[in-house]
Amino acid sequence: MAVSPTTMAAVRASGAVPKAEYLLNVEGIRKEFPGVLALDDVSFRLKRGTVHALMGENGAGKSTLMKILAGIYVPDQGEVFLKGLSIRLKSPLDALENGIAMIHQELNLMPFMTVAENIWIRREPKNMFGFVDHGKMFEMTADLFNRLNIALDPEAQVRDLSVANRQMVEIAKAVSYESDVLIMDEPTSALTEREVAHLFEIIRSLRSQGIGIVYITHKMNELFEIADEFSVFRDGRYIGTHASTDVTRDDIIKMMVGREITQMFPKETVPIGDVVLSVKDLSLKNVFSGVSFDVRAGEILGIAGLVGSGRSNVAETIFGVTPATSGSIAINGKPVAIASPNQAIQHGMAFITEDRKETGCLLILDVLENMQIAVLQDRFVKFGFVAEKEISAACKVMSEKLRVKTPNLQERVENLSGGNQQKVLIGRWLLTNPKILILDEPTRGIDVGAKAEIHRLVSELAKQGVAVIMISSEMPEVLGMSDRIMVMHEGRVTGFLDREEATQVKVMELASK
Amino acid sequence: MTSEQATAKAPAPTTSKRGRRLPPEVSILLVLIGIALIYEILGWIFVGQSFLMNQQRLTIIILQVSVIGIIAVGVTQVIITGGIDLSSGSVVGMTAMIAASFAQASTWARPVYPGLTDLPFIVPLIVGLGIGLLAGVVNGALIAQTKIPPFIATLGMMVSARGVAKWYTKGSPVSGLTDQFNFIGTGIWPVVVFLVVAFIFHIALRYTRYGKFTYAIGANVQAARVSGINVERHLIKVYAIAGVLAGLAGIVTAARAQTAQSGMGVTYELDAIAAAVIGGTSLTGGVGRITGTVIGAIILGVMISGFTFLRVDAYYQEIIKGVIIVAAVVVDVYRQKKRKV
Amino acid sequence: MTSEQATAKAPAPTTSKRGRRLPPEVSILLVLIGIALIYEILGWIFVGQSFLMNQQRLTIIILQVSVIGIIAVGVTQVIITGGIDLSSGSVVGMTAMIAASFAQASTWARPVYPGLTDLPFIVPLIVGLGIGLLAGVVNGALIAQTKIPPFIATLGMMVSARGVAKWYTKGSPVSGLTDQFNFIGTGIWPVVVFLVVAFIFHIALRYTRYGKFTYAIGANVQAARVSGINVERHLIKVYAIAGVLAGLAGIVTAARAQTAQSGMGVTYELDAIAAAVIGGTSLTGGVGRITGTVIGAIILGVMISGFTFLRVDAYYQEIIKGVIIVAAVVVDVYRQKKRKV
Amino acid sequence: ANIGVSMAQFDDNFLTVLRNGMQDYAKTLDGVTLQVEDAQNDVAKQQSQIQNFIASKVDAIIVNPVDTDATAAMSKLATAAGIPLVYVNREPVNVNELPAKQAFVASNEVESGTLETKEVCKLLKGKGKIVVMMGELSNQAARQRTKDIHDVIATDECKGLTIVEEQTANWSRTQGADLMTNWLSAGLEFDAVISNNDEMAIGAIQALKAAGRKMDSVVIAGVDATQDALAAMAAGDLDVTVFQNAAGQGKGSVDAALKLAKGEKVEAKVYIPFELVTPDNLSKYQSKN
Ligand SMILES: Nc1ncnc2c1ncn2[C@@H]1O[C@H](COP(=O)(O)OP(=O)(O)OP(=O)(O)O)[C@@H](O)[C@H]1O
Ligand SMILES: Nc1ncnc2c1ncn2[C@@H]1O[C@H](COP(=O)(O)OP(=O)(O)OP(=O)(O)O)[C@@H](O)[C@H]1O
Ligand SMILES: [Mg+2]
Ligand SMILES: [Mg+2]
Repeated sequence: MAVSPTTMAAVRASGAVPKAEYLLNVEGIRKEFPGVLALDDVSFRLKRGTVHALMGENGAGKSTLMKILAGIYVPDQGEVFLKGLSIRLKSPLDALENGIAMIHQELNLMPFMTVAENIWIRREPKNMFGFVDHGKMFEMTADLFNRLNIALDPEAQVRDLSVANRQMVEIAKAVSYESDVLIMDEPTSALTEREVAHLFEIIRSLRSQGIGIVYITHKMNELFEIADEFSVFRDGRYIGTHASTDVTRDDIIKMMVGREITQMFPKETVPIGDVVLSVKDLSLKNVFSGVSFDVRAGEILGIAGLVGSGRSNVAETIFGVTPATSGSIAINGKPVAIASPNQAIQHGMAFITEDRKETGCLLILDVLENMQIAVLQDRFVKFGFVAEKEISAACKVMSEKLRVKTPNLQERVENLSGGNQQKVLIGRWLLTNPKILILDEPTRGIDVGAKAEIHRLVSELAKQGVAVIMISSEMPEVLGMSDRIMVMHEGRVTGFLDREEATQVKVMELASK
Repeated sequence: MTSEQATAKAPAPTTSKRGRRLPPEVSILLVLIGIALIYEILGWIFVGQSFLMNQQRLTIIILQVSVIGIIAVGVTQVIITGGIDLSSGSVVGMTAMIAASFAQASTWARPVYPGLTDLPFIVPLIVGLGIGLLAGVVNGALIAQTKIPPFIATLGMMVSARGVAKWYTKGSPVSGLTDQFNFIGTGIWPVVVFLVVAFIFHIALRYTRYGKFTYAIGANVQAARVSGINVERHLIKVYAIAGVLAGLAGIVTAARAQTAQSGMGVTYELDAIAAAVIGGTSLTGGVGRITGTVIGAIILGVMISGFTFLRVDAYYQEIIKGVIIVAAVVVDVYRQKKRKV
Repeated sequence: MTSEQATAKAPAPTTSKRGRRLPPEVSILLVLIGIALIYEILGWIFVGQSFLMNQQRLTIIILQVSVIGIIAVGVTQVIITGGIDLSSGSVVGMTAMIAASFAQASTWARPVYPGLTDLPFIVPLIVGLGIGLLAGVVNGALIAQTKIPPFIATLGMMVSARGVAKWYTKGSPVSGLTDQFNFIGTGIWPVVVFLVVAFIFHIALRYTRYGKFTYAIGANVQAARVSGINVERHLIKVYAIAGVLAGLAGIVTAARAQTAQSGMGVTYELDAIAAAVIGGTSLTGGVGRITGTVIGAIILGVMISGFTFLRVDAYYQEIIKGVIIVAAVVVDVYRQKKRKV
Repeated sequence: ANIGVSMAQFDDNFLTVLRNGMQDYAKTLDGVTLQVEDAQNDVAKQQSQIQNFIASKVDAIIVNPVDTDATAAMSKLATAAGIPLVYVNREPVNVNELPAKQAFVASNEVESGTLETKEVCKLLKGKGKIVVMMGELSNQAARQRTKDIHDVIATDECKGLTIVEEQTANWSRTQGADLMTNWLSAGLEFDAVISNNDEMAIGAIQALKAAGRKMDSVVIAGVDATQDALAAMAAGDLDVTVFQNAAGQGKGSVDAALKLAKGEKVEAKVYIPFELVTPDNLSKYQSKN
């Protein structure tokens, strides 16, 4: 017999929480989407006061399971037990009232509302007349931020925040529910090391209060640092659960992908050619200024920095998304004016943006349409007609090369898992055979196997003489892949490091200078 | 690993340096003042009269858009949720007809319900608001439950409600209304009703949960849903309110004309939407304020009065009206953009 | 290195058993067939006649919506980009008036341009398409360059173009058109024009770069821009096409009526949008097909003919029309959803 | 003098002739300017226009009422402002209790449909099936003319007429043609088409011709005597229409307004009769309207 969510919520509110071995467990869950069996007879158990990591390749079904727990999807089969009692969660409200809060993989904020309004939506404090008490709400937010050591203005509008700061708002919001179970679906994919460390402080303190935390990540080091236990999923199936102290990194990878991956960052040393892209004194008013650097053929220039240091803005400006207010760009020695992405593409550039939902995916269109859209600018088109056969074949090859997990090329991209969406975008730009490739957080949300594959591809392109700019907040990635690292801080370049001299400490020094 | 960095003091909030934004109405208020001043100057040049220093004109400016304004208050809320309401003009016609049929005086030769004449004002009022509510709930329920686009649901209602208005008396007007009923349409009462309605919903949008939910749904319906908001129920509420306000507008229209006609309110929905959008409400949802809508409605009123004042040829009035609607929004968009960068 | 592992088998595609999805038009085609069959059955019961087995009726069904259909082909493309075009009905009126004024016969007593009578058909054709193009380009340029919402830009054009139509001859109709001009409006020529236009843009949307870009912009305009699409230029193209088609529709309307009147095309924009949306085009952009729109237009035509066929009282027709528009979309949304899950 | 004019509708062929008649006449007068507004068939808009005229202190107001039931409120507004008011073309509901300084120049709408239907009755020799095309259902003239048809066939001479179908084509020629085609496809049989206006009648003619029906086998009747209608009558297609002296009404209303503005007395009611137009007296009307 399943307990109704309202009954459970009432029990929870009364404080009479039933004792049970597991805070939360699910048994035999099955969830099918049209064409995809996302979860097949999956079980999962979460103990009180632990951090339980969920691991698995892109599309393994992690987010789907968590969305079931958050009341967004209803499973086709199987049961959810909350504190030992079987329960049917029919809406997000059911989950929240029963003490399950979730930080979603994709940001879910209201851009035109303030930080405080976003956090307390539906739970706004009221004054004696029944009106929303904004003063109290800002106070509550300030308190919450104090407690979590987050420095954000509660009255700021969310649309003015960087992606990282938005992520921090999401985290604060989830914590504010004071739930028993806190699900975090790749919370660190948009964060740099400093915020990650900060987040871990928060997690530890929550854990010590007896809260159970489900933590999804593709970053191996995070697993060892924060998780007590971990479970591995593969292709919608449950593989196993272990204590994180028991295993090595390679063991986990083997469990995840069903094979061994030996080298994580296969950067090959290749001969470096002439300067391809030269940026001089580039500035964008009020955002960054005086940015100068060269990138050579075959070179990978990493750009490191803290969140909000202006790395993404530099990339957007070079690509013509937000044209520079001053400074110059030269390609192969010739000065060029780039006022739009269209022109940038004509100069052989490609740009994989950091926010795949906002500026990347055509969510409601299919994989094929997403992949082909950039290359149609100059290839695969005759007399205005698209060469369907050729382009499909090219996209098919590319998607196989990138191991995109999709039933077919006609699948809508919004139905793909986050990591697979990222792969589709990478495919979109690789098809254009760029001379200059700009990557902004290219492996965000990508699983280890695919990450290695993308790194191999980038390295391969460099070998063919492509000039690569790679912005990354993942220190091992920058250090492992770059020939040279440019470090930025608050809109200025604070220094360059060669591959040999670069270490984490040196980068961090420059990044906070 | 990296946790030793966690002690690094949190960076100062980056936003403060930008300061608070000016409320967006300021920009549109400037547009209004600009238009009024242009008329004032042209008035002295071409007509030798003041446009603004004329009590009668200031009244009629608002009076003639008060019905549009009442609707626009509801439509603004619908648009903030990311929806649209095309039915309001027709609902005005439908409620005007039905409400008026319960407001006929016994002195009138052909009452619709001969047995029901000289009823107190409360009867047609309740009937009118009820009819509006019904239309709004149907709109909202269709949109929330069947997930059809608001454009279609309210387009259907637009067509059907107009049909009901014509069918109700087979097209005949409903006249001979009681003085009690007509009272609400006399003098500046329509203006009072408009401003009271605007004030109530200004407060509701800014200071109540109802308002927060409305903005949240429009800004990001997915986020609203995962935050536990019952989106369906809330949408029904918002459309119901828009319906009730359209019903109220119908009553005021009939009272003003002292008759109800099945063609009443045709294309009012477009004027109401224009008022909202000129006032800064975004058709993509999540953004908008009642104060802006009130100013938007007044801009429309100033425009109409100004045409007559300057004796603009009627043939040119429409052409210019279209240009002004576009120009007002262009100026507003441009000003907002400039302030942002 | 990891690449040697790339052979690891891809996840078992559980999809193959379902195969490719049915194109979405199938669902709306079923709605059309459903409505037609209902009429057929009701016909036998109440009128004792077949609804469908009647050559004349099958013609008029499409004929009466061919003008709406021509507009709807353009409107569909606009909606796919995530925009809307409210001006098409007024552009029909404006082009009808202006084109017709270049198509008057010398036998007519009061031509608009006494010096310009009995011109070959090509002259009014080019004039009409040119006027439509102009209106479309203005719409597109406003939307692309000033970033005002399409709803407002085209609402302004709707008001202004109607004003131009009335102003052009001070409201008088333009009659006495040449036989050459009227020819395009006789017999099933309007149907032919409609279907040819539909075919051309069906191909353009599905198989050309123009089409791919149109969908991409509607799906995510920012991503489209970053992918190198010149969004501004493309939007102008799309609105220009919609304008030209509205111009063409104006010519056909005038030729059909053998006269042009300033009120021509009023509310056609709503019927065109309804046809597009009933046919599966999504008002949020990125989704839609011309085949669907054609079916949507035919549904409207079937509905009108069916009313007359079943002798539905004029007063009920509108009420029912609203219900059918909504019902058609509800059924379609429901069927699509069911197929998906 | 400065006269404000509020017309019910600009895109109506008949009212356009009336409006142009008014304006042409005003041009011949010294110092008379007309400010003509389009009420777009909206009672409230018309009322606002009157109020705007009052605010602009015009010398007189001419109203072509959208809804003749709404004139009481308008009369009150004008009286309060002390500005003369003239109703034109449509008879106001308060015609018998018009205040001082108000008048009306109108035709009796009852006549148009009656003249039209009686002539059809005569042509059919009092026996036959008719179809009726109605104007916009919310429009008063449409309702009145349709009612006239019913009234006439209720009389003894025309008892033999039966209405087999009655639908709206919204005053429009194309909708008239579509409606006729739909009727024909349903196999409807009839001897006459009585239309609320000429436009729909012409549409019906076009559809009938396209279907190959002989035009002398069916009687077609409209109202308005527009240029197109007279041309259709000359071609032998249209059998009956009704002329209303639009220009005359326009001129009369301007005269009345000017006199009232000067403080002179005018007759409170001026009726300008409808006139039946048939092929016999066609030539008399071809230069008018
Ligand atoms: N709404 C949906 N409709 C159809 N298929 C879906 C839907 N949501 C998820 N899927 C599919 O279900 C599978 C599991 O997706 P899920 O998002 O749970 O993966 P994940 O493990 O979270 O991956 P990632 O690490 O990339 O986030 C994928 O194959 C995905 O394509
Ligand atoms: N649209 C915007 N409006 C206002 N401020 C913005 C906007 N976009 C970026 N910023 C600000 O510009 C600064 C630089 O942001 P940018 O995204 O380039 O940094 P980044 O180093 O790439 O960091 P991240 O990891 O967050 O992407 C940040 O302070 C950010 O808040
Ligand atoms: Mg996921
Ligand atoms: Mg960045």
